[in-house]
Order: sequence, then structure tokens, then C-alpha cells
Amino acid sequence: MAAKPIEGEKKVFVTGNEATAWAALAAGADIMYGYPITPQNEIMHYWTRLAPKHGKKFLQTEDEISAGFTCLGGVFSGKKAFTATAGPGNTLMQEPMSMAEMMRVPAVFVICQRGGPSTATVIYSQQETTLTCFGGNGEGLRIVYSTESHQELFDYTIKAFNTAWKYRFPTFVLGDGYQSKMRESLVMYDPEARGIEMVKPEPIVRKPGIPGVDRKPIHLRNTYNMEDELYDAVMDIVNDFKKMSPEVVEYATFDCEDADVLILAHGVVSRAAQGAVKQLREEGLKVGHFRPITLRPFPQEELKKYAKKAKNILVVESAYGQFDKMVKENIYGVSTPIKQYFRPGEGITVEEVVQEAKELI
Amino acid sequence: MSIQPQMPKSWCLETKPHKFCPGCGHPMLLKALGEVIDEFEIADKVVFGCDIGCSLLAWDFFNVDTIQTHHGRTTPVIVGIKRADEEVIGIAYMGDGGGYAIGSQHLVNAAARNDKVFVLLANNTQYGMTGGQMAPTTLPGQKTETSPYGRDVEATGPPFQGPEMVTAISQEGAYVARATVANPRQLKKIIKRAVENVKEGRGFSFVEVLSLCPTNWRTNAEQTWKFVEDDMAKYFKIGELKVPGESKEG
Amino acid sequence: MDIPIVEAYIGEYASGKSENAVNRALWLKNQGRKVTLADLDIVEPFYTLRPIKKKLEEMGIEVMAWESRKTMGLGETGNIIKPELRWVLKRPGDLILDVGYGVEGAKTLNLVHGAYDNPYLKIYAVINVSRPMTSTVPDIVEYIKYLGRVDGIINNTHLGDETDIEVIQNGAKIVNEASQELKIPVIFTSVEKHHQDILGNRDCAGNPVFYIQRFMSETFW
Amino acid sequence: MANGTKIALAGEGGQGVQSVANILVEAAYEEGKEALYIPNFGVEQRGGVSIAYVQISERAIGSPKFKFADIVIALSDRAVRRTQKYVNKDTLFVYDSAIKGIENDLPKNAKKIIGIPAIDVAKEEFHPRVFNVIIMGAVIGMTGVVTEIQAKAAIEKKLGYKFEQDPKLRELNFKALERGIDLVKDQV
Repeated sequence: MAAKPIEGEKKVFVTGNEATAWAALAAGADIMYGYPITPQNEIMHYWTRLAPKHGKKFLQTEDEISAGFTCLGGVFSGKKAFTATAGPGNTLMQEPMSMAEMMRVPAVFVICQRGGPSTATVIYSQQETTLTCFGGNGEGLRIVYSTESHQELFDYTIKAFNTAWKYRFPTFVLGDGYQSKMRESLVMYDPEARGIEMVKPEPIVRKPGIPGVDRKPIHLRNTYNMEDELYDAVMDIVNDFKKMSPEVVEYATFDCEDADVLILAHGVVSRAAQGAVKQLREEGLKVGHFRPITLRPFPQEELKKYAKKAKNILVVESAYGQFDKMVKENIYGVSTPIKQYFRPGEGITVEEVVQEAKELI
Repeated sequence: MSIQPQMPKSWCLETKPHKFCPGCGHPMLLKALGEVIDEFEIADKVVFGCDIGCSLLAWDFFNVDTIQTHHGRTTPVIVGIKRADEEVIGIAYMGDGGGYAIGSQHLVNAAARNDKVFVLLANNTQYGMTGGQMAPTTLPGQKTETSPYGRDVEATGPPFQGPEMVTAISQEGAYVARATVANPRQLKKIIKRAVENVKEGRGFSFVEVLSLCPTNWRTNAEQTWKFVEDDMAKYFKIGELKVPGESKEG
Repeated sequence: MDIPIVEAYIGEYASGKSENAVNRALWLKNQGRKVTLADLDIVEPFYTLRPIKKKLEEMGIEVMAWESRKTMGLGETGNIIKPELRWVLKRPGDLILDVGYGVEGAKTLNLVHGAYDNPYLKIYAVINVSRPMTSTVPDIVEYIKYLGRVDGIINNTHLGDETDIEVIQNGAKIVNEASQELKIPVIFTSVEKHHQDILGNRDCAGNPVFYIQRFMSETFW
Repeated sequence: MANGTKIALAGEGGQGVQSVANILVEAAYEEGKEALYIPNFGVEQRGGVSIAYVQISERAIGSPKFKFADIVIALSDRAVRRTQKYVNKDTLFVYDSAIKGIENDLPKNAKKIIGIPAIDVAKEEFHPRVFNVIIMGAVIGMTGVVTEIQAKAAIEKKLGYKFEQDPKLRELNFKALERGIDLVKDQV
């Protein structure tokens, strides 16, 4: 058994799924639960190849419902547990995800968005944004990181385990089929060697001692009897979520300060927006780009600040308005006109964003 | 009520008297389980999971760490715990709806994988907690809220044979049996063997227990026992179906 | 001690069983009698007496029902009956049983120890002609036969706030015809208090009118 | 090269376009360049047109998808039709001259259209299986995205285990690569 999955740092050229599996290892994940679905499969493939060498475990379940619930079981026993899914699998997994939300189970979910609705394509989309942020019968009390590159898949998968266990919210890495399947370079590292403090997991059931003798038995539930009782339970979670938000929120800005046109995009689409900003700035046009990295919680104040200053906003996404809705909710009160460029289930290129942005100048 | 002397040590006194209906089969079953937990002295190793349905009323029943899950999802939660922590004695407690309908895929696959957990299922021929609807185990002709003219097997199939199915798909090392609350001594013996089987790490354990629901059967005491002993026994054969390397308890 | 009044109210979903049971219990109480009101509705109990238990107790009726707060998991509606209910007939005084609906009808009374041996027990079927399942004479006849033992019929025909005298009288007529066919008497027609001035003491079929106050509109939470 | 080279490689499933793309980006990465490769997988993975999108650059690469390619290489009739949308006035459009019935489907707006006899060369001079290595040579020859030496090293890395069993294979592959470079020598 190797001492550490990754010693020091190394530059590699791999697929995103590979990067995610390595990141889970580097984060000290103990067990993965999963069910095959494209484009997520290689996370399991790499994990099952790597895990036994490091004393880690894997369980292939009968469906995504089970993958989610077994994953929660792993967390209950105090292990860093995760699962990964996509599309229809994400739909099925909402049930365990909502239990995680209610019971504050710090499970980590990696989502590799594919086309939707229904079976659709196995390729790519940003159509699981609403589902991942607000799925299930609940309030979206989840932490969602929307990544744009392999480096981020690696960084934020590690971070997801820490955030989850620190704040006890289910935490999501929202990637997509492009990121899963493409190859590009990144630097893998041992997070501790970089000075990243790794949050230790702890058992949620089976704490030391004999229940009823040395300590009280742990009785966990997600069922409530009364409206007011549930209200209190939910508001406790809401308040914790609000309290945590300023510490967790992340975003990136590109030439936003003096931007007349503010391009809004998340995930891999942000790369097209960044490319467009670069090109348009070279042409002397005042275009900027704001990218929320956490979609839950959302960097509301920060976005509002730039949205107010801009003369026009351009929302770009590979879905039909899922991100747009989120933007509107979060900049409520800002009167800057919004133009949309929606390509549900289709990749977006720099050229397209440039063209759309130019129409606003 | 002075039932205290009879209560197993592993029962949580603070939550007694329990909330099950008078005449319900669940407490009888949970008493047998409690006694087995006592006798093996495993309260600190057990993680007890309960389903939605009347089984969820057991969420604070024991002096044992307990997780109340979603309908049908107790098996995967307990399997997940067991896979992450091999020392756990995982017990998934559910009704016939949770085990044979909404959670059947989990039962089938946990059995097929020979997960070393104990699935304990109370069969009372209907959905008790939602108001007495038809379940996979409802007897032919039995009236329920969703089979108001009696279960029509042509349209809805015959009573589900759970242990028989698990026997067919389970692996070497699995323990499978059907018990009844009408025979408490045998019930306890069977639960004990099922717990021992997972405790020893031999394999999957599955026990279906014929239970009582006078509330939804609308039966008095005499009719209740007659229903379980005569009517249910006609369709559900009591005894051990699979025992790792040993003779069966008939 | 005089003869106790023991009445069980059964009937179709939302026929008005609980409403009548509550009003009957209050009426008996106002006659200076000791009354216990017992919740035997085990199909949809979350929508019956539980939420108004406290209020009724303040009005002097003993209510035997779970309090929602004490019934973990009954968010799944839950039809757990209280253990004391089994022995409710042992209590002194009058007893009004709110049985609720369900395919087994009056069979639910099996759950009350000694119910069928009790010489005072009357089982009343509550009928609202405005409900689709019991809107015609043949429907009512078939439905009441299906319930098992029924000792009397209560005409509770109404349309909520839209109830007018015509609705009530039409119900009385239909229920009366069904009653004759079944050879089961109509015990009374129940009507909301504010119709009293127009309707008087008898409906068009000659049945006594029992004036009630609506409580159950408060029970939907 | 400052803004990077965008390549769309398209062929029938089994023609090996994805492995060409894979070796190419591997070589670029080893050379210290930024490389990004995204296959179009999915239903077309089996029995359909297979497209590989490759970007190689000195600088960090943006969106994995691009609208227009600097070079399109189409290796079947369907691939020729399918890849037209990636062509603009700056695109070199390369196709195999053995493909029949596509004369009217070749793009009209490309910077240059180049037919190369890779299929025939593979069959006649080498072995049909090294067809894709010839293509790889052609790509390198036209773009210079990686050096010949680096390309060979990448091939060695990928197929080295086979070469060990049969050293003649190494020579076959390397010759095929050189021949591919040669095929486009005077075309650009």
C-alpha cells in the first residue's frame, strides 16, 4: 500500500474523470458507491483501479437510488464517502440527496452533466444546474461548485470533502461531459503538502461506548409530525446555510470593473466567455465576465455590484435558462437589460460569445 | 402498566410505552430482536435502520444507534454502513411494502451480493401506516382500501413470496427464514440465528415475520390470531428456508 | 345511572361523520351528561379530531385521540389507534365514536372491546347526497348495505357555504326513500344553525332536524 | 500558433481518428505545450462518424469546443459532409482522395482543399492498419504542432509494448508517419 496516493506535485495530462478519481484519493476519500452511467463511468473505472492499492473501497449498486443511499450509509459510519452520476441518474439520486439535506449528511456528489430532458445525449449540457442546486423536495440547502477545467475538478473535489465535513451539508462538484471526457493538463498534488488542512470525518452513529449505558443512543430521523416542528428543523438548516455562505461563496471576475457588457456564465462555458473577453478587449471593447464558482450558495452581492455598473448583461449557458433564472433571482432590483444566449445540450464557442456580445455594443 | 420486568435491556425505557397500536405485531417482533441483542451483548455494534411505514415508529425504540431512512431505502443505507465499517452489525427493519414493493430492487441485490446485513421484514399483508392499502403480500380476496372488492389475483398477482425469492437468489452463507409472531419461541430462535449469521460474517440474513395488524384488519383478538394462523399460514410457509451448513429449524 | 348513549358514526370519505359526532357529543354535554368522544378514524386520522382535541376538551368533552405532536411518523398520515381506545366502553357515561371511512365500514368496531355485545350501541351511517358516491337512492342503498350493520341513517346533505334549503330538502327526500327501501330509520337531518329560522324542526320528509355548528373546517392542518 | 491550432479529425468508427488525436495531444503535452482533446462520443461512437476535436497551443486553452477549425481532416464520405460546418475562409480542408462521390460536397469556402492518397498508400506501401499513422504524419506535416521526434516518442509510448514483441512494427509505424508528413510536404 502506497503511503500517499500523490507525493508532492505532478503535472499530468488526463481526462476529467481521471482527475476526479485522483482528487478523491488525494482528499482521503474512503469509499465510493456508484452505478454506471455515461459520461461518469471512468470515475468509477479509475477509482476501482486505484482504490484497492490504497486500502480504499468501492461498491457498485443496483441503481442510483441505492448508490446515493449507500453513500449516505458510508458517511453515517464516519467515512469520507462519495458517488458520481449524470442525467437520469442524477434525477434518481435526488431522493438520497434530499435525505442528506434534511439530515445534514456530508456526502460528496460529483455530477457529470449530460443532455436532457430524459435520456437525451450522453455528451454534454448544463441542464442539470437546477436539479443539482434545487432538486428533491426541499430548499436547495446544498453546496454546489461548478467547475470549468481539470485543474478545478481536482481542486474542488478535494475542497468538496472539506467543505462537506466542515459545514455538514451535502456538497456537489458540478462538472459536465466535456470536462469528464476531454484531456487536458493539470497539476495534481498532495493537498496537505500544499498546506491545505484536511477536515477529519467522524462517525455519526456508533460513537464510542455502549448506547443506553455509557451514553444516550443516537436516534436519527427525517420525519416530523407537526408543521411548527418541521418549520423549526428546516429553519435551523436554513440559518446554518446562511451563516456558512459568506465563508463558502466563490466567484471569479474577468475585466468586470469597467465593463459595459457583462457576460455571465458558469462551468465550462465560462471558458468561452473568458476567451471572448480577451478577444474583445484586444479590439478595445469594454467587455467583462463574471463567473460564480459556487452556484449554491450564490455570490449574490458580488454579482449585483458588477451587474449594476454594466450597461448590458449577456447570460450564456448550455441550457434553456436554468442559470438565467438563478441570475435574475440574485440580481433582483438591478435594472440592467439582460440578453440571453441559450444552447441547451450544446457546447458554446468563443466565436459565438464574441458575436453575441458585439451585438450589445 | 408494569411491563417493565419483561422489557429487554436494549429497549429504550424513555420512549416506552411505545406508539404501536394495541395488538400490533411489531412490538412482539421487536421484543424478540431486543432479547437477541441482549443475549449477544451487541448493543454497541448494532446499527438499526428503520423504514417508512409503521416500522418507523421503532426509530427511538432501542438503546441502539438508529437511523430512520426513506421508504424502501433502509437496506441500501445499512449496506452502505456495513461496507464502510465492517464491524457493524447492520439490521434493516421494514414492512412488506418497503421490502417487496418500493425497495424490492435493494432486497434483491443485497441478497445477490451477499451483503452481510440482516433484513428483518414484518409482513402484515397491507400498508398499515398509510391507511390499509393493498400490498404485495395481501391475500387473495382480502379487502383493503385499494382493493375494496377484495384482491383480484388475476389483476394484481398472488401474495408475494419473499423468503422463497431470496432463497432462490441468495448465496452460500445466507440465512433465510419465515417466522410468525404466533410462535414467539421459534421467532426468537430464528431472529437469533439470523443475527448470528451476520455477526459471524457468514452472509446475508433475511427473515420475514408474519405480523399482526388488528387495526387495519378490523379484527378483534380472536379474529386477529385466526387471520395470522389460518389465513396467512395458507400462503406463507413458516420455517427456515436456507441455513449455512446446518439443519433447518422447521 | 340512566341508560348510556353509545353511538358510532360511520360513512363515506368527507360525508360529515366527525362533524356530526362532535356536535352530538357537545349536545349531550349541554344536556348535563358526561361524554367521551373517541377517534376511531384510522384511514385518514390526521384530518379528523386530533387538531381540535384541545379545543373540544376545553368545552368539557373528553376526547380520546392522539395528539398530533405525540405521534412520530404520523406525518405519513398514520393510523395508529390509542391503546385506551380498546377499552373505551368500560368508561362511565355516554360514548360517541367517530369511526371514519374505509372499506370495512362498521367492522372497525371490532377494535373496541365488547362493542358488538354492547346493548346500547347504535351505528349511524352519515350520508351527504352531494357526495358523488352517494347521490342517488340506489347508490345509497348499495353503499349502506356494504357497510355491514347500520342502525340508523343521518342525512347530512350540504354543499358547504353554498348550501341552501333546496339542497337540504332534496337530500332529505332522497335519503328518506333509501331509508324506506333499506328499512333503516332516518335518525335526523343535520343542518347548520343559520338555516334554523327557515327550516324549523322537521325536514320535508318529516325527520327531526339537528342543528350543528361546523368545527371540522379547522382540522385541515 | 499564438492562438493555438484547432484541428477537427473525422472518420468512420474504426478508422482510428480518436487514437490519432490521443497520440497527437500526448506528444504536444510532452513537448510542453497546452493541449486539449475532446472526442465526440455517444451514439456515434459505434458505427457512426467519429470526430475528434483537438487544440494545441502555447497558451492556456479556452473553450473545448470551437466553431471553425484551422484544419479539418475528413476520412470518409460521411465525414466530408459532416465536417463542412467547421470550415471557414482560414481552414485547410484535407480529405482522402480515394473517397468516391463527394466532389460536390467539398466545401467551397475553405482556404485550401487538399486531397491526399492515404488510404491507397497504406494499402499499397504499408498495411491498412497504419492508415491512421499516415494521417497523423499529414497533420504534423501541415501544422507543425509537434515535432516528428516527439510524435515518434508518443507512438513509442502508446505502442511500445507491441513493438517489443515485434520490432518490425516500430519501423512500419515510423515509416508510415514519415510518409504522411511527406504526402503534404508541398501542399501548404
